[in-house]
Amino acid sequence: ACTSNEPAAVSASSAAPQAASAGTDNDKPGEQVVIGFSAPAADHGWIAAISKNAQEAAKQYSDVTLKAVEPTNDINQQISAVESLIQAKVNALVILPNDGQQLNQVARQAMDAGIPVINVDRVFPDKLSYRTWIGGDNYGMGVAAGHFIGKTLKDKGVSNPVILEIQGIATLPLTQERSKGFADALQMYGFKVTAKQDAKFTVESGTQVAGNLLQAHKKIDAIWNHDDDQGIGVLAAIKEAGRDEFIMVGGAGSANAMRDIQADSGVLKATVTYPATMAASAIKLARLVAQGKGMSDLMENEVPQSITLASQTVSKDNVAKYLPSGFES
Amino acid sequence: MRGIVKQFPGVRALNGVDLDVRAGEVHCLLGQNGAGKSTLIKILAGAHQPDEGTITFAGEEARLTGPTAAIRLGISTMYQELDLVDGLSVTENVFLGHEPATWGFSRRSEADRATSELLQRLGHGEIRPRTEVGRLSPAHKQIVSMARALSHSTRLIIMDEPSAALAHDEVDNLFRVIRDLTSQGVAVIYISHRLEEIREIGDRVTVLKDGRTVAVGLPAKETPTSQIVSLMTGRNVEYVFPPRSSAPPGEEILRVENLTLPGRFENVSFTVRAGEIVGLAGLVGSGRSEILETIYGARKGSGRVVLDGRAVRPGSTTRAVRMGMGLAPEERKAQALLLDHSVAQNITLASMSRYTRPRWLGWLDRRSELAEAERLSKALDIRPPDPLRAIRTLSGGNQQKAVLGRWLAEDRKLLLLDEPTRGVDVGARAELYALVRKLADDGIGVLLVSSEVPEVLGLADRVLVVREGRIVHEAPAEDLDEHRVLDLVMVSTGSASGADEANPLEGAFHD
Amino acid sequence: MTDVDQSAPAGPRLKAVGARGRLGRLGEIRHLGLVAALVLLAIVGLVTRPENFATSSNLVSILALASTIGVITVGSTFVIIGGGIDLSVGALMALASVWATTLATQAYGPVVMIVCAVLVGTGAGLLNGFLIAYGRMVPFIATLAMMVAARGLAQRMSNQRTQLVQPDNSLIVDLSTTRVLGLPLLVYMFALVVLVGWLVLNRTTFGRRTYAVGGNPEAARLAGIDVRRHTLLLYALSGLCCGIAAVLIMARTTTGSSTHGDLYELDAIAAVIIGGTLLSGGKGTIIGSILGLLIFTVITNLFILNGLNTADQLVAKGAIIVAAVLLQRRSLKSPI
Amino acid sequence: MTDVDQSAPAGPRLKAVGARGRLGRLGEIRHLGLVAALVLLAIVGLVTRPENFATSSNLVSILALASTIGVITVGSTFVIIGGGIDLSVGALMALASVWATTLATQAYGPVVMIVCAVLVGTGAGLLNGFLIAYGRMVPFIATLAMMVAARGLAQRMSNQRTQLVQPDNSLIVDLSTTRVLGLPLLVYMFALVVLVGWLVLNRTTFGRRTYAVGGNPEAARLAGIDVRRHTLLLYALSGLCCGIAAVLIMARTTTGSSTHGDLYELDAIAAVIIGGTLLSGGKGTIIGSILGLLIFTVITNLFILNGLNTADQLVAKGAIIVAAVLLQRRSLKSPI
Ligand SMILES: Nc1ncnc2c1ncn2[C@@H]1O[C@H](COP(=O)(O)OP(=O)(O)OP(=O)(O)O)[C@@H](O)[C@H]1O
Ligand SMILES: Nc1ncnc2c1ncn2[C@@H]1O[C@H](COP(=O)(O)OP(=O)(O)OP(=O)(O)O)[C@@H](O)[C@H]1O
Ligand SMILES: [Mg+2]
Ligand SMILES: [Mg+2]
Repeated sequence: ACTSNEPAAVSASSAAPQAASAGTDNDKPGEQVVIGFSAPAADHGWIAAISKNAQEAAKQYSDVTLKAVEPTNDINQQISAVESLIQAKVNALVILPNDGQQLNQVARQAMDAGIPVINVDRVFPDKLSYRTWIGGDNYGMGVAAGHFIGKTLKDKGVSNPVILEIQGIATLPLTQERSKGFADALQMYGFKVTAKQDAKFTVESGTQVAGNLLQAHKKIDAIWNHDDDQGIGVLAAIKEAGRDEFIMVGGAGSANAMRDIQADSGVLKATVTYPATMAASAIKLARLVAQGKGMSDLMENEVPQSITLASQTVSKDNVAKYLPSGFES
Repeated sequence: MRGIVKQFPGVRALNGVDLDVRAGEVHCLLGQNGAGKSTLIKILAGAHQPDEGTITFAGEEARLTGPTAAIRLGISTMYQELDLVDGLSVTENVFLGHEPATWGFSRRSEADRATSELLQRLGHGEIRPRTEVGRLSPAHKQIVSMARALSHSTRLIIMDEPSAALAHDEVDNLFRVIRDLTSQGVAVIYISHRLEEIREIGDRVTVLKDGRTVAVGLPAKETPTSQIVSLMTGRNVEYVFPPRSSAPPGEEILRVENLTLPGRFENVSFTVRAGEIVGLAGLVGSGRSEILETIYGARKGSGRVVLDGRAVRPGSTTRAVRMGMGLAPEERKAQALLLDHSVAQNITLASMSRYTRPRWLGWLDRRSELAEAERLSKALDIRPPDPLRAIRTLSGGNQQKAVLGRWLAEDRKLLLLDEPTRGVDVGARAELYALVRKLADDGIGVLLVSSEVPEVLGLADRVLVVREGRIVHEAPAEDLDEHRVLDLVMVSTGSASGADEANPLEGAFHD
Repeated sequence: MTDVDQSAPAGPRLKAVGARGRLGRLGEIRHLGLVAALVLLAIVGLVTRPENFATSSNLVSILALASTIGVITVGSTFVIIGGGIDLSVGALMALASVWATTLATQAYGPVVMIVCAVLVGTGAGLLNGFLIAYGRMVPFIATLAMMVAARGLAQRMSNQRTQLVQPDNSLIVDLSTTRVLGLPLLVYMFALVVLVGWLVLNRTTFGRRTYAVGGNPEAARLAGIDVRRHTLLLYALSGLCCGIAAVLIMARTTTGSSTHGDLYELDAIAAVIIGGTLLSGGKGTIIGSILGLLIFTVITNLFILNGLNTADQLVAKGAIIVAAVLLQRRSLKSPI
Repeated sequence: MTDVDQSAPAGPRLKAVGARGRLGRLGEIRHLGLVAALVLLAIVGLVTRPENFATSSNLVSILALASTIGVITVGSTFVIIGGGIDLSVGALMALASVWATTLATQAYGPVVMIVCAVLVGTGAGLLNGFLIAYGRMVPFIATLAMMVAARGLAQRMSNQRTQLVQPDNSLIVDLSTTRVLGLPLLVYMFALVVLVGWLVLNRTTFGRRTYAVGGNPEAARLAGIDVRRHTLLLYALSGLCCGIAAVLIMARTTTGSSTHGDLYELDAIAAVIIGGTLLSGGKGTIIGSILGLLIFTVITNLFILNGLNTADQLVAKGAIIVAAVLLQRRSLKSPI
């Protein structure tokens, strides 16, 4: 909720569309456009924030009608949902697919039918399937977390540290990219991940997995948890076990995690962002594309083909700056 | 009960029935299969609601809105179909619905004690109150059902064919209990198809026919059998067994050698010839049903079974059927019927591949299947004569006929009949006897188990007496009479049992 | 299941049968309620989205969505009528799709891929059946174990990645994109599976035995039916359907993935049960199951068209299911 | 369910029972296989992770993990023995946890929160029971509808956010952090629920009637038991357990969330079935269910201790379930 305001507080990550709201011509009402929107089921804080940001961004414009279809976690249904949007002849589509590869074909159909597709986050393998891609930098997120942990442990002079990783959903490509970035960054410090488990992005399975992991490792130096939402559960398990000998880094950047970091009362020392604001940006992009406008801060006449948002490390030092952009889990 | 009418979809099961029962009497309810006896007593038990008619109990008009209402009035019921819960213990079944309890906690030892007493009174102290009911034999279940009826303080007990699952000595026990009850002023409604029982225990008789009362309050002892039978059936039925064939029996069709099922029966050996009916007589629990089931492959025992010169693979009913056997099992509801399916489908269940073309595809020719089912249900006089009716809605006796019909659809070499006339009325019984005899005359071997000794003696050519899992006597039926069989059957249940048990393998085959 | 509801309505239905003298009618009458529910949903669709709902493209879209899970539902109907349950269907479909889309398999071309998917499904189904019929495991547990293991295996094989159908093998994708008389090929495949399933269940001894095995296994055994072998075959059949469904999902998504078919087991069972099949076996129809499935699919479609948010959708879905079933009850009780 | 396995072994067992003459023994014997499976798992744990597995903190952790779903399992055992099934348990727990953690509720303090969770669970359970007993809906469908609707409602109430237990109400969180004799309070709560459940099932008329209602509803009706009211109460009881479980999950995760209890229905049913309860009702034990649940929990614990990846975990889990059940079968067949 706290994402679409205070553009200044948000750094380069979402600078492009935010800048647009600073009063350029682009915000003036143009021709009426209908934007179709399809995303996975909002059973999780980050995805919920995505949907909400999209809705709110659309509401800012009098010339935009948002047509959101049933969010679902079943690929078969998402295909049907997108098909129905194509049938409804929307002017542009914003799609956050459950899986980019699996939705590729239907996105391609949309493009073939002349509907520009703004691909959010999980990328379609076929460049002909989307007009513009905007998403987070999963690899970079892993790298950021790896650097923070690597540096902190190096500074402490720990050798052979026990580093744990709690992933989200293991079968998502984004999870695999995050893990790779994390491992690559740790490599630079000569460290590696001792054990990793996946926790399905839910609070409860965060508790379960962390509860068991804490038993498996009597002494831990650092934990990277991919997702702040499930992180609530992870922290609860840590508290229940009464452990505090390690540092923890979160992921995605929820407001809640940032408040914890600010308070500096527990093991959570930092979180690496994965901006949920990208959905709002995507709606704005879709509007521009549909209306044939470019991004006024850039020299180009058109909206770029791909926009990768940077992942930032939020720690005690800079948390005040990021807190407003954190999503409520 | 006055003018009771009960309409089931498609049938008017009761069409103005009157019944009056006096305190302290045994009132017998007679009628052919499907006459409406069970329906009538279910209304009295509160299990069905009548469409018309009034019920007066102890001088007041009673509204039996449910089983609870009837029980509260002092009417307790033993239903025709066993109505026990297999997963619960004997005690829990007996006291189901009226458990002795404090604050919701059952007083278990008290209930056990009361159950023990009831069972003792019924002459079955050997049934343990904590045994799971699912593990009891049908006869024992019937006893438990009886104990349950007695566990209420009642003024009227309804018994729907209580003796169907019982053998001779159990029936005596039952009668003792009934006399006991009536002497205390309790009224009993007794339903049975065994007319000799009616004579022995009954005071008055009401006869139902096609949902109507055709005779009320006839004196049970004096009315001649022929009159009762003709009231029931509307014609004169000779209650006799068909004459034995004069031709000598043919080839040996079944040979059983040293068949053993540990803990059940041991070293059973005998033969059955084509055209011969062999009867197995014995007490409840003597292992007759299990001998049949083992021969049929439904249980896996050791020993040899040879059918028509070919050894039968143990433990496969499929093979047994393919080789030409057929079994009409003891518990029709649990072991034979697909209750929700039509009569036709139940009849053709074992023979459906006969109506396929081509056979390998298993494509059913439903017309010829239905025609065959129609033919058989007519031949067996299954009522109502509608082969497409769900078999659940038929009366017990008619269901039994369909079970027999299943094995008539296809040529068999050997038929194993376990209590084939259980619950079948007098008229149909005579027809069944004739049918079985005709099958034998056509060259089929028949192995018959029945707890009614006269039936075994009357129908079979040769009788094997089974006691505690061993064949203790073998003789032509003509050489035996009821007393002799009962003696043979019972020796060990008295004091002589100790010696027998000490040496279990001794003593087969001589007398 | 608590049978409170089973015995009572038997009567009215039977009467109709007796009167009409056709056993086949039994099924159709029972489905009146389901058809009524579908009609009601269609009316809702027409009222809320007049411009979208009744378009041919929307109907095609509904059918295409229903086809994958529809094929699975046919198999589940057999298993449930036969007194069992198959929780592994979704996972088997995923495994078959992954196996058929490994690069090694794809090298042999689309026909081998299809054969591979079908074989994998059938093989796993046979294993289910073997554990249940001969290992005497409770179906719920055996297929639960299979569900877990098959997903794991699918994840291993695919290395937890989504596997694309290669351009050389686009024949498979054509199943979903090629249209004949306006309908994609996969809808025809679905229809074919339903037709064959109906014929087998209603017109062959195999189908008849399925009812017997589910209705009273002991009676079936004593009537000479080889209950174990039959049980084995039922699960193999269900596996076969999963294999076919895998082909359809590959066509629709152009991928094989270990995440395909998530929770399909619940959807399939729900469709079968809402279609009037008893969870305890011995009773049921294919047509009912398919109608049940269509109800769920149309509900989803309506939500998509009306753009409800997830939370409201779920609440509405729950309410609609209850309403549909109560409607069906009503139609059962009425004397027709 | 295909009953292939039910009748055959009855013979030999009977004798053993008869010999001992104690029905109570039966239960224990039936659980031997489960206990053996647990012991085997423990040995695997001791061999592979000698330094971690047998520590008291790990055992506490296993119990704490088992406690939430354990409470639900107790309720499910009742429902399944009573011939029903409850698919809504996970969703009801989620709904109760969300309702109890709204800011409005939290304002009244921890006691009201607990009462609220319990009431919400029981109320929804009553609705389930009402639909099934009086609306005559098939339990599978009624509770499926409830599952969908309750999740939707939970999402609406929470606005799809995770709701934190406020610091003022940390009393609730204390249930998980406060330890008495080394065990967190919630483990005692779990034990209490199991004990009460056992007593009710085995020692009260309500419990024994549950077997009758599930095993032979018609017989139960004829014996004068109000089968409908009893069914209603069974689902209310299950809902009550979900409410209690919601309190435990709030304590453990410090949150209420619409995502809590995802797929708990499957886990709970699996534990109940593996514990020897028949899906068709009329038979089963609480102890068996809890043992079944512990097997699942220990398996997960072992996997994480040994750092298996998800895919391997799933494959191994499937295999272990099959092995455990076959082991149990074996112990059933042996004459003892
Ligand atoms: N639930 C039912 N639905 C439809 N018809 C029924 C139902 N119950 C009984 N009938 C029919 O009612 C008639 C009377 O059946 P009932 O069971 O009372 O006969 P009965 O006299 O007890 O026969 P039997 O001696 O064979 O037990 C039969 O025609 C039977 O088919
Ligand atoms: N399924 C079973 N489980 C346990 N015990 C059984 C089972 N079936 C039969 N028995 C027991 O085995 C013994 C032999 O029973 P069986 O039914 O073969 O005797 P029967 O002579 O046919 O008597 P009945 O007249 O009751 O049919 C009895 O003591 C019975 O209690
Ligand atoms: Mg009768
Ligand atoms: Mg017998």
